[in-house]
Amino acid sequence: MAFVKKAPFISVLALSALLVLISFLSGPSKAFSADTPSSPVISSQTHDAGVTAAQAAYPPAPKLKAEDYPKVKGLNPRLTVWMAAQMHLWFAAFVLAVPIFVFIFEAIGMAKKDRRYDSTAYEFMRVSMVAYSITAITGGLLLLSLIVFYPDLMKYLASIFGPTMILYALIFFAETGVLYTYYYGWHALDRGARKWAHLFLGFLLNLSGTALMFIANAWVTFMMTPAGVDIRGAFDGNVWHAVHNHLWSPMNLHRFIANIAYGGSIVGAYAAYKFLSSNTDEDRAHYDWMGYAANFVAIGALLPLPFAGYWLTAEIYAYSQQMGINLMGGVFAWLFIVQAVLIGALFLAANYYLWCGLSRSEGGRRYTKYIKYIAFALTVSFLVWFTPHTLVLKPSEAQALGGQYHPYLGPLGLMPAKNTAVNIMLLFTYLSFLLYRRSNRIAISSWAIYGKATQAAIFVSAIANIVYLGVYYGYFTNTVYKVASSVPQVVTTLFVIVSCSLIEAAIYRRSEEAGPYRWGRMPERSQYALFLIAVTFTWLMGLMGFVRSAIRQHWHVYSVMRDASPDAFTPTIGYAARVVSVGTIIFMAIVIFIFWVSNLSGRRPHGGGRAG
Amino acid sequence: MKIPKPLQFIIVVLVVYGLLKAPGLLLGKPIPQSVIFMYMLFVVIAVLLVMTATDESTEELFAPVRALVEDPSKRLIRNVVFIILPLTAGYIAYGFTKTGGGQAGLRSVHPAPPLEMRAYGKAFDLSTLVNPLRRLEKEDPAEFKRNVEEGGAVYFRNCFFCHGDKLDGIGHYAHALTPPPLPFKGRDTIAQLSESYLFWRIVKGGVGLPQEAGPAESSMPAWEEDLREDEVWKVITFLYDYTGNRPRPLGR
Amino acid sequence: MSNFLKVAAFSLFIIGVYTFFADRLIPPIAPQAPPPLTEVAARPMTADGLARLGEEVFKGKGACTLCHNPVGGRAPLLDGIIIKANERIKGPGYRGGAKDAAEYIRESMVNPSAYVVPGFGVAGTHDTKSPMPDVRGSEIGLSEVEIDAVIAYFQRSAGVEVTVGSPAAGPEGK
Amino acid sequence: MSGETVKKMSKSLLTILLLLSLAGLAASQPTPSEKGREIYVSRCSWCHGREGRGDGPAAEFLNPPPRDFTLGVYKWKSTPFDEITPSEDDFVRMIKGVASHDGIQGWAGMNGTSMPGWNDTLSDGEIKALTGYIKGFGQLEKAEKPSIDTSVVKPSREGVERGRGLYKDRCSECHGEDGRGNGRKRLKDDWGARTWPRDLTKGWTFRAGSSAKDIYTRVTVGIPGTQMPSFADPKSSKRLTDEQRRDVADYAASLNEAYRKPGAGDTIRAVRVEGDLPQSPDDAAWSKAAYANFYLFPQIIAKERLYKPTLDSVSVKSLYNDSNIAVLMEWDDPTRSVPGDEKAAELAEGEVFADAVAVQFPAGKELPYFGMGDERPVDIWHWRSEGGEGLPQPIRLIRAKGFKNISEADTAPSGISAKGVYEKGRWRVVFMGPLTGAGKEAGQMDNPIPAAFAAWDGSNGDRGSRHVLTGWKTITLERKTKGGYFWAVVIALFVFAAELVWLRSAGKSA
Repeated sequence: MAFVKKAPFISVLALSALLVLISFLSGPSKAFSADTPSSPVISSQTHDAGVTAAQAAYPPAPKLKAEDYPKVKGLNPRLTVWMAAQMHLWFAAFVLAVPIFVFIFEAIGMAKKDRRYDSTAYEFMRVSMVAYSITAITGGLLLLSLIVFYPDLMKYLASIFGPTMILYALIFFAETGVLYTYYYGWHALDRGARKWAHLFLGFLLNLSGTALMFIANAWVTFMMTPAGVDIRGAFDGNVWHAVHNHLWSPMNLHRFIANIAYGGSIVGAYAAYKFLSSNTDEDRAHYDWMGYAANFVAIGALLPLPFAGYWLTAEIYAYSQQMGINLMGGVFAWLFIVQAVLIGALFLAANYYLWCGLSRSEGGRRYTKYIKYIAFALTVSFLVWFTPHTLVLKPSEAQALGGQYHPYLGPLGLMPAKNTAVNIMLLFTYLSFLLYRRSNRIAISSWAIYGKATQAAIFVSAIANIVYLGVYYGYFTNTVYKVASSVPQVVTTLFVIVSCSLIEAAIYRRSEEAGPYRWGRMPERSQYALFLIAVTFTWLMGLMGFVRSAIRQHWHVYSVMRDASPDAFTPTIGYAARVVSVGTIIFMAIVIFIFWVSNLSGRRPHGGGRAG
Repeated sequence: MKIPKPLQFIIVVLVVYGLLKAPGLLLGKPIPQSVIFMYMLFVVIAVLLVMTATDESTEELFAPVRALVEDPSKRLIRNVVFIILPLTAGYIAYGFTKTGGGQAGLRSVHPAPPLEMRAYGKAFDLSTLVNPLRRLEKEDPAEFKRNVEEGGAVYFRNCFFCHGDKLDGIGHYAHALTPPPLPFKGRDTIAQLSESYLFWRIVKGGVGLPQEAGPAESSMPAWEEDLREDEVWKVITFLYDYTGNRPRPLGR
Repeated sequence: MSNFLKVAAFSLFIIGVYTFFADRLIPPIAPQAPPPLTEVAARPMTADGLARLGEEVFKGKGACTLCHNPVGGRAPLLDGIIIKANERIKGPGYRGGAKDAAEYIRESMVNPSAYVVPGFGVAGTHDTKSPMPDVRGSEIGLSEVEIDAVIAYFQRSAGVEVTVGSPAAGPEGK
Repeated sequence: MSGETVKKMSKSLLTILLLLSLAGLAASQPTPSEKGREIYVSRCSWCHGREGRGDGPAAEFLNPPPRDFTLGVYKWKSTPFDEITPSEDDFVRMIKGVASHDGIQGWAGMNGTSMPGWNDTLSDGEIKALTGYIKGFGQLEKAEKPSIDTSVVKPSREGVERGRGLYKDRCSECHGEDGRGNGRKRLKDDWGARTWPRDLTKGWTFRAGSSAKDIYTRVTVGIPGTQMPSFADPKSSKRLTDEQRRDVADYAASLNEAYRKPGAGDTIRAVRVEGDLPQSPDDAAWSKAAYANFYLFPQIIAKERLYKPTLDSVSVKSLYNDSNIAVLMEWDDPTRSVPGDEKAAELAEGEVFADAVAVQFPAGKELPYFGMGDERPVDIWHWRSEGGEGLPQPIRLIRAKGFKNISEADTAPSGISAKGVYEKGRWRVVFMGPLTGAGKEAGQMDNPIPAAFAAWDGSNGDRGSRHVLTGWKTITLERKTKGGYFWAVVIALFVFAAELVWLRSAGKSA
């Protein structure tokens, strides 16, 4: 038990010490004084009009050779760093996300005076405490492996980001303090004004956590889209320039949203496991509700994620056409087929969970007959979505087709078809959710029937519009590749969601219960959908992390500092998938360990759990 | 009459499979096995999900399976099934080991082009490269026609052995080649491609294909060795002219 | 415990399916190997040699023709650049620091934004910022010798005397 | 004027107007010969030449050469020998292509030539117009004599027996004793081009059909412009009666070895044998393995190219044991080419080189380029016939990284050997070598083994890069049946155990 309480503190100390150490060790003036004369090409420049006084103070990025990379027997440098980074990112995502909805839950609990929220929030927090220390440990491991295997890169980055690293360490200390006060003060600060103070602590915790992520993001995005340095990598002296590079803002947003979705999925899996192993109805009800809420958060955060992704991709294109094409059209085109399969699986699982949820209320039976139609639409959309643009053919098939284009599948491989499919998937997932929300109520307004008819009309015309846009822009306008349909399609989808939700609220303003939600009355198999969501999220994060990093190709810092190590080549998708799988298994094992440890440290205080 | 759930399951899966197989069996345009495999995997999962969404239908779906092991009156069928199952599994395993797999290599036939290509001592940006003869089509139709004819001569002295007299990919040596030479005839061939894509494929040939497209097996020569740049453009012009196709405009 | 085993088996199965899909069901594409580290070109002994090297760099390593070509419209054409350069540096809109055509070309290569040919600037910057990268950057990575060579190539093509470099000084660089 | 008259007048006026407009329509329509010319120029002139002289841009690369229409001589016709003009049906058949008889897989045109079938491109009307235009080159009119009657041909076992002797007497001089086209004469057609007598065992390569009826037509009509005479010509000393011609056609049709016809498959199934592998092609052990047949295409990928091949297919068998693999290659070659041999020189096109054959394996895990590898090397087992009868025949082991980067290794340590036999127009060569492959690390020759084949006909000037070849094929080693049963039993037991566990748990819950 002592270990559990001390571990965060120890690891925080270790990490901070490491950070401070390297940021001091690699002060710009010291670290490169010996290297400067050894770059004759640059120093012999006489015609450069752009050389400023600041550049003279900062040397260019070092040009490395394969010998400059230390070797440790038995360890593959890239694999070691990759694993450490991946572990750190998974745990970091988890511990950043949990406080966000712990904060939200605590606030909702205060507003609704529902102790159920508060006790759930506390339980999440306990889980996150152990994860926090593991995050720090993996962070330390990552840093250590980087220093050991890529010392020159770290020196270069530290020469630019030194001040932010010190800031990082300071905030890290602050966050640790806030975290401890927040968690251990939970019951002490439980009533009245004290609760407000506690809530404020939660806010501070999130603020510092997010700040930490933003700082670390700057280092990562700098490596992809360097700013604040000239073409040779010489720093202009202004840290803000380097921090505020092209990808920083979209990456901050993308990671922020993704973390919430990810945290939700992990908590959902936790709740699912507890549900399966509950012995009492009360526990079962509690964990069923927790799983539902966590899944709601996860899927809710998943929906805006593609838009943040579009922004990120657009910025990558804007920075370097080459990197953008590499990402979407080149080597990694197939990776997005894998991504499509994973996201399709997420959608199916989320819908399945909602369908199973219909059995929570007696009123849900009315809607079960629609499941097959929703499933049909989802499946067709899904199949369209992952139909590859480049078909893989056996020789005999190629012979039979006699050409490179498939007359039927060819059009489905293009962007307009995929956009159409995604929007339809979103709409039907929304429909599943709508049905679930309705399952325990009967509208009694006299005009409810008209309201529902309006909703149906909006739905049908929206789908017609989306399909029409996709087909028309995709195949009947001259430019096959034009994705002109995507914006009006998304607008249509959003319109449906907003308008139908408003009408829904109006219809059910006056309603009577068709049967209460009986939390806990959920088939066991539905809980596996939550596991699938968690596993898929984890795997997907690993895969997308790989592609984000891999599009830099053979650069440490894109176009500025070249990776001259033997590992500079881009691995195949299959290899990356195997690495991600091993990582996922290790991560899952540690998470299970965390849950086990946090269970040891105290039973859940019974604060609620009654159906309400 | 209500069809029992397990039968429904089998029927739905079989019908979908039949639909996916139909283009190949009826129209001779098969959906690739790799795609069918993926499709079927998800269709089976989706059907399972629908049928297990409520307790009642789950119960009904698995009732025969459950009955098989639990109902004493079904002992005979159970024993038969329990004997047949291992034998089938064994037979499949035997089949696998007997032929040693021998799965033919998968190959993608329409790989993404590179950004840039080097040939004839120059660099070509494939995203902006246009056929220099194309503008003659409007400016000087007679000159354009002459170039097309010269392109025809280039084609019939170099390409038609494999790609065929009729530009249908069936030349008199085509039957000896795997993968088969590509056709140019038809609206779904070169009309889908820009001329810069053709330029890349002709100049760099089979060996210039990316790995996923099987450069080791393609017998397309790298024509930069034998044809001049202008001859390549002429032959491209001919390919479009003879088949009545229009090149796809450049742009993403 | 049996719950734990079931969940673990389920998770492993899901991971297995994803791995199998990514590893086996999509074609194995080996991404391109990193390009070899380029050596700094040795300075040719004669002006002709320099111009020849320049042509090679212009059409090859420098990737200049990717943009400076008649079809893309992404960059001004460079035929007759010596004459155009002499006109431009005397023009009223010129803000750069070049005194002659050779300096102008060098300036355009290493500091493209010093003067942007009207109509070819980054959109929205009113021709104050050039989309062209500094040719010494790592993506192109021209050495001093290669920059000189490109200038020599233009001068030789225009039929004027090659003024850059000091061929007599012998090979430079590593 | 009465109403009647007005009606009549307007009626006739209408008729005239109608006729006039029809005439106008007809005038704007191209005449048949113009239409024929249009089609000819766009479709045919590339090979047959603008003026029909058989000198289009492609002509110099083709064997047989494209027909010269100006002489009006056609090889494949059904009208009697003393009627120069083919029938209208003959023209349609030549242009449309013949889909009815056994031909080369996927090829709808004239077998063994580059004349495709225009069935899917030209309408019957267009073909008619085209025929008219083409006949114009040779000033041919309509054929006066009708096509010969083939309905009398009724293949029978007795006919085959009767035909055997006639064949030996009349045909074997050119077509060879066993019909493999290995004649004792050097043949030319009237345009001076070298012609090779048909290999009668390959029915699918016959230009105009391989049924007894088709052959009867050929024997009766002959092939105008070549040394294949009409055996119905009363002036000929070789004249055969109608019945005899039917018998000889029966016999010739029976020579077809359909089991050697290449299909779509590309797998050679190697059969496991206990003990030593056969060293000789005559060994009875070869009957255990089945033929895999492949088309060969001439090397037209890189210089120096071969445009006029004489070899078109190869049949392969394979056997293996614990350590070695044996590959038997059989192919028909009309000449046994021995450099320096007078007889061979007499039959050869130009200088005589040695006949040769090769099988190529990848030398690493990854598949190299099929044309002698790329940066990933290939190993080539190359056998050449020049040793002559009774002498040890030379086998070479070649390690190639592309056709420009070739090195030769010593064959002795690699343990490869080869033995070839030439008999009645057919080469049979057995290659034998270690399963691990020559110069490879152990285990690199995984199952299935990619293999590619090549052959050289020395009498056709084949040498170096001028040869015929296949792309990558695969040799699958049929596993030991013991091993197959082992896994089958293991898996079956596993499934059975799972069933028992299931049964037990069901019993508990029930």
